[in-house]
Amino acid sequence: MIFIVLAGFITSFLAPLLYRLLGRYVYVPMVLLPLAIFVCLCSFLPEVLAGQYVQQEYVWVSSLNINLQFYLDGLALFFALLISGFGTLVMLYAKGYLDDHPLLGRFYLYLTLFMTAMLGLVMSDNIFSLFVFWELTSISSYLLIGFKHKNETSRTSAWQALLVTGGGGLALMGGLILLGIGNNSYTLSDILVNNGFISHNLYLPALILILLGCFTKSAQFPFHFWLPNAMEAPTPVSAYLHSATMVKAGIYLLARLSPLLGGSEVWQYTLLLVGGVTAVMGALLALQKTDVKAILAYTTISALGLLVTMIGLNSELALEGMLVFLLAHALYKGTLFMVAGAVDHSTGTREVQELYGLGRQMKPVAIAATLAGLSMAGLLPFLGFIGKELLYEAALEDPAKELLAFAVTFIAGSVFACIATLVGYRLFWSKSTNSSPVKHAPGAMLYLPPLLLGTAGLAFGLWPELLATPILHRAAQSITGNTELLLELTLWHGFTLVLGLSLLTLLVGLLLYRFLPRLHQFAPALEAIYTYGPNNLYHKGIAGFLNSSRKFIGWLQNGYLRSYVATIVLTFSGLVLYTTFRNKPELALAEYASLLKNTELYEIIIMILMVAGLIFLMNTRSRLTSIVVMGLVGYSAALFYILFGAPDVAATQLLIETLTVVIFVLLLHKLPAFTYLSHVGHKYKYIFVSVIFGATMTYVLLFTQQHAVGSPLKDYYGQASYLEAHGRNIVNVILVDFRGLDTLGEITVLAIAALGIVGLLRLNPEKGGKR
Amino acid sequence: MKTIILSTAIRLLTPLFQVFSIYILLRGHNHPGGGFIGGLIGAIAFVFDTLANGHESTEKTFFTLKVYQQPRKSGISYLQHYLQFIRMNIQRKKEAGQLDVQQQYCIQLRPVYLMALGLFIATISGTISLLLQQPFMTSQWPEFHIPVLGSPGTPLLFDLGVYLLVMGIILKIVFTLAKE
Amino acid sequence: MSQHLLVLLPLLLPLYGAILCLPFWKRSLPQQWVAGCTQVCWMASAAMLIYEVTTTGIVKTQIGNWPAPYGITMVADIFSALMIGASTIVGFAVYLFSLRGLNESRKTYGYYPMLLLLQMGISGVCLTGDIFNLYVWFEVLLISCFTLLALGGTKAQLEGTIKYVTINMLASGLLLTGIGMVYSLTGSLNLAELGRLVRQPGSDLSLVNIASIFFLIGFGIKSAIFPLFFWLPASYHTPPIAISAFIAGLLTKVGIYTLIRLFTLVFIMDRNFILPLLLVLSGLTMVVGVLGAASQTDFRKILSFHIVSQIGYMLMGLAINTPLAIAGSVFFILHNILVKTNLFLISGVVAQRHKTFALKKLGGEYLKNPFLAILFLLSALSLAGIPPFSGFWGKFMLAKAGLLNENYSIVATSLAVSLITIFSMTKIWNEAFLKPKPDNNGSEKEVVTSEEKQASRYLLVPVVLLAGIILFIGLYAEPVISLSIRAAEQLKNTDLYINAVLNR
Amino acid sequence: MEALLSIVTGMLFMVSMYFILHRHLFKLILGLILFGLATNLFMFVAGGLTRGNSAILKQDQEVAIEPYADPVPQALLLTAIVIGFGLQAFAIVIIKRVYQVYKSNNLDDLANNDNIEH
Repeated sequence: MIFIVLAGFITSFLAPLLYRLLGRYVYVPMVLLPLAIFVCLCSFLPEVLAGQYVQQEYVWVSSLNINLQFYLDGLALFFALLISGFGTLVMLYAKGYLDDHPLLGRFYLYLTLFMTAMLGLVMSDNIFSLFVFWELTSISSYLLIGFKHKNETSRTSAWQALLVTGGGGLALMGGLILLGIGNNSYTLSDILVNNGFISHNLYLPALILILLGCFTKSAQFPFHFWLPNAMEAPTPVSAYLHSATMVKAGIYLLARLSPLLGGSEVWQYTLLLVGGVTAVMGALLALQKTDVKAILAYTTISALGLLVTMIGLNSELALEGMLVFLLAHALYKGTLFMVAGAVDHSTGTREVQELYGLGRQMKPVAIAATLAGLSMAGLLPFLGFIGKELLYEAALEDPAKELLAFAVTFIAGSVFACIATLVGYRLFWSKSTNSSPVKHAPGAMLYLPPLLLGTAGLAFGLWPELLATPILHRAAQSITGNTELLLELTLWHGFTLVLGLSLLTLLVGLLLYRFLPRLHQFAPALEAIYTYGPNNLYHKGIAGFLNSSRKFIGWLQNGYLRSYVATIVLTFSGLVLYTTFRNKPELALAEYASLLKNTELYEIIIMILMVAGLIFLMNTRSRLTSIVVMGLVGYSAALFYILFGAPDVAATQLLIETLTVVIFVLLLHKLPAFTYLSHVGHKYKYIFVSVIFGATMTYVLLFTQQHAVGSPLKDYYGQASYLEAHGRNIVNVILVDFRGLDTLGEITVLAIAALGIVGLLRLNPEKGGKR
Repeated sequence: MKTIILSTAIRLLTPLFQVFSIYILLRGHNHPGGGFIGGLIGAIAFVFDTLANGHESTEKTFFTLKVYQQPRKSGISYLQHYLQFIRMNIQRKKEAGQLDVQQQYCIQLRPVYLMALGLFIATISGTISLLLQQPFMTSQWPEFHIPVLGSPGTPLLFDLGVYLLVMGIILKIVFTLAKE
Repeated sequence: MSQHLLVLLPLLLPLYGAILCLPFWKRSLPQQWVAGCTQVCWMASAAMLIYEVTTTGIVKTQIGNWPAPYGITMVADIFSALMIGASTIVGFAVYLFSLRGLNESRKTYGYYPMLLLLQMGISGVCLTGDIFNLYVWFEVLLISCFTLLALGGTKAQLEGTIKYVTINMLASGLLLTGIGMVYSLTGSLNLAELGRLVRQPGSDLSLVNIASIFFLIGFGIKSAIFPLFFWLPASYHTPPIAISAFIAGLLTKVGIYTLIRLFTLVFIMDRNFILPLLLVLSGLTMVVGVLGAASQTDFRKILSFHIVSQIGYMLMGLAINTPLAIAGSVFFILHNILVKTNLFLISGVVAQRHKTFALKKLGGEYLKNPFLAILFLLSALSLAGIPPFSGFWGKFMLAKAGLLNENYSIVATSLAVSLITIFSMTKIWNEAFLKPKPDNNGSEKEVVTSEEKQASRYLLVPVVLLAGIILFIGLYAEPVISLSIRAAEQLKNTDLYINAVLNR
Repeated sequence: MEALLSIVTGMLFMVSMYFILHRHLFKLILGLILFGLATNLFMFVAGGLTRGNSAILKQDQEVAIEPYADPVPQALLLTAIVIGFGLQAFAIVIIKRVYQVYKSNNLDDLANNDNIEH
């Protein structure tokens, strides 16, 4: 299976190259790839249909236990076949749709990348290889949605999709890690065996995070808003990503994990509620839209909601129904999207108000649309019918949640019927005096794929036992774990309550269709509500976030050096004082009580000199005097060093101080006249900061002195200085021998400083201002 | 500051300071002093000279070597030519007028070269021991003794490097600043 | 090769390179050659060191052959060897970039020797086993940074440098006082000896705890953690790319390296105080950094603020302080060094064509230069931690360690921050690449000469090199991750280090 | 004695910080230099004070005999002073260049880098 994934990745990255080589005919290899994958996957069919599964493992990042583990059971194979089969048709369709687009090569890159990621996702047996593919789908769909990159709305929509699904992805990551921790394994097939996770204390956070991931991906309320916006993408993308594959990734994961996570109240009610709300809301919003793609997008949301509701019901029947409906939906929605694209391509518009009676001009497309519409409406010989029947059955099975599930299914179903009539009938067959003008008839590449899909919907409906039943049976089995379960798909159940409900749904749908124009008129009045919708909240949220962060950063990083320094110093002092308070080291103040006990007079004089110098420095306004006084303070420090047995340090200090003064003097006459600047307004604040800092340092210094220990280094150097290092001046021996490396570093610092100074003085911005 | 007496006095004192700075360098291992202080003292002498006389004058006096050159006459072997070349440069004050000097150019001892040399000496003094399969900067003390120095071990070499480098750096900084 | 030489080569090679550059002062061509050879040798030496460290364990040499607590020890474990390895790669890439990406005058005024000495400083910091020596190497690092930042002396550069210099001198002062404290309280400067002393039963640690704050703040400033990071966004976007890319890629990470080293080896006694403190700081650093990035509209400023944000992640690993967490930090540091440098280089390539870093004025690169677009996307996604690129692994390890250690809030923060990282990375992508180039009313048409075109093609070489490595450690993460895990185990098992250095 | 010296060191820190926080460029550099001085003093005082006896062996000694000043802080201090000098010299030149370019003494005029452009 890794070869499927690898082949996908390699081919996708070859796409731009192939485009350069083959020009428009790049589609040939790109169509052949999914076809080959499809065939290859079919070769697994016998095994899987026999109730076995295929498992493969390749070492990847073994130290984190993230390996490329693949697992092909019924569910995975079902999805994989769906993805690759659809992929073949979409690749073909894309050729027809984007025929002479200059970036066709890149388009195929993204699309194939996406398909491969999706395949990897459903086949993964390791939750993190699954996650890797999951994120890859987000990224590639981002690139696909933003494919018309010169368009601003296209860019923002893509961005929105990425942020929403990416955010969900991060939540999912957290959830999966918790899942891994709770189950002590990353291998899905191992984890799923563990039944006790529901009572684990990590269950709830893991569940919430994983649900967040799935809901964002599958466009559940309140994260649904990115999907209609994503209709900015070229239609092949919408047909592929937003009807059949990417949005189903969330559904897939929910289904996959339902044996492990399902069963708890939280799971059931969250899914029912979120799914229900999404289904109803999507259906209602679909009624108000006039753009064909938008209508289809909202019905997709609704259908996704329905699927989630079914998973929430968590009964075997519901899960079976979910799978059947998923297949049916994929078939008809894919068709309809492609149809919409073909119509758009030929007429240049997607507004339903402007489109009438296209049937004669584009017959194949019309036939496909009708087939799909009939399936969507849930009419008798189609797979859509079977799907809806099963949904009703499942909804009515559980008395506790009967009403909710039923209502959701009913509302969504009727709207689907209505929309189906609109798209499958009115656009093509309605008798109108002025049928919309068609610029050019769609080519074979534009109508063959939808036609094929539409027919498939019919074929699966007519002979469900032929293909759909066995694979769906195994798929359902992988979710429920019940091997005895026998999924029976039959077209005709006899005259039951469910059939009646089906008919009722249809009726209501037609009624809705009748009043659709009024609903459309009514739509602008509802605009006000959208102000509070999630989409607007998203945009306002982003804007507000940017605004407030700009303000916050503008305040924090305000450009004033002194406020930076003050913040740092206060942090430092605060932390030091807090640590002192926390550790309470002993400070024997008594020892210091007689401050002057063993102080010599000359020492006091030097200290007074220093302090006086400092005070003088604070007050003087002359530059020259301040330099000289500063030099004096430095000299006094040097005197201290002499007094306390450090002649080398003292000499160095003296010389350095002299040099500093010299450098100052050399520069001084180049500086502009000294202007006096006071601390404006904040003087006392800064005095406060300085005093705190000085006090902290004094405090620390007092502590340190009291707790000083004798150093073994001193003794060692005292012993070894002459005998081993042949020098009597221990300080010098340390500098050139014991710790010579320090000195090497030190002179390097000096050398760099000199080079820097030269560069700074010689290289003027007039000469070298170029960046 | 540019009084003649001061500038002349400083000019005369500068070489003295250099000798003193080398003395400080050499005694550093056993008494207060060392490469760093020595280098600083030596540099400060030049710095004062710069302050008093200007950097051009300092550079010209102390860091420039005038070299006279003459093309090789035919019939003279290379050895003879170079001997003549050296003699010519040593006795240049006396003979400059008499020799038919073809070219005269200046070798400037730029402070950057001093820096590079100093850094190089310091580093190489450490590297010697690496080549002897010992840790970096392991001191090597040769057996022989030099009258003033005692045994000239690698730490002294290191100190010399520091001395040169410090001198080079200070001169570089001060000359650049003075040029501004 | 003897251990003594092996450990010191990464330090000595750049030093000799710089010394060789000096005689060719003001002549950039020979300097270029010398620097190039040095970079290659430096890489080779780092590779040898990594090999040696991974096969035989911790290697060390006692400078001057003085026994351990008395002389200076240079010691390399896996972490430091990996750091040097990453620096050498980045150094080589930046060197390649500088050949065409830096103007001649800057090259003549000592760009190459300064860069080499900066690299020497990095090696020194990573290798040294002595706390004062650490300070010295840090100063080497800093002063070379100062000079490089200011090299060229444009207005913005000077302003940035002033802030950088002031705050970092403050940091150095605090470090120095901290070292003074540590010496007088313990009587030792050797890191391993310090680690041994503080672990001895009965030693009074209250003051060492206070000293640890000095180091936390000092190195915290250098690694730009939350309330101390101001100098970074103020200065990193000012110098030319060949300078800022290197500094941005490495400097703060070296700071974090030191924090990790010190706070695993020496200052770990007061776990109940230091670790929560670090945790809070790391969270705040992440958040504030990413907010800054989100609010900026300049290519390099966004990247600069992201450095701050990612420092938070690295600190997070230290704060969680389990082997996995530290391994996460190690991996994150390595990955970030490469990615951040590459992003800066890419910004340089883009700016070289458009003569600006302002996102408002950029655009159209997606069509004009698809190859560069791919390289950027790869690095940006890697930075944002999208799998399977390298950033993901670091994020994953940290998140897992945090969740295992029940630090839920920091993990939540880190994931949220990661979303905003995606946000601002895609902002750059949207603005500089996807968006059509806004025409400046046709007034100033940019004339791209063929020479410039060729130069910008050449500039892609280092970008491709780095992107290739990033891709490699993303897709084939196992070797680096297992090395990080081993490095973390070495860091956590301090006895290994102490015994190796003290020869016990 | 030690206590007094500690207080003086603290005052040095205080004054230097006050100068660093000043918005005058010249004061900033004074502050940085004083700060360096203060850290050096801190280091010296923290390392312990020994009156008079420097760490130099007399001609007849082979090993040092107590009491003598601890040579280690002195050596560190020497290194630190020199490094500090390098940094300060660079800082002084930077300040000079800033004067030249900005024609201003006021640090508050140097707040352009951090502006957020819209």
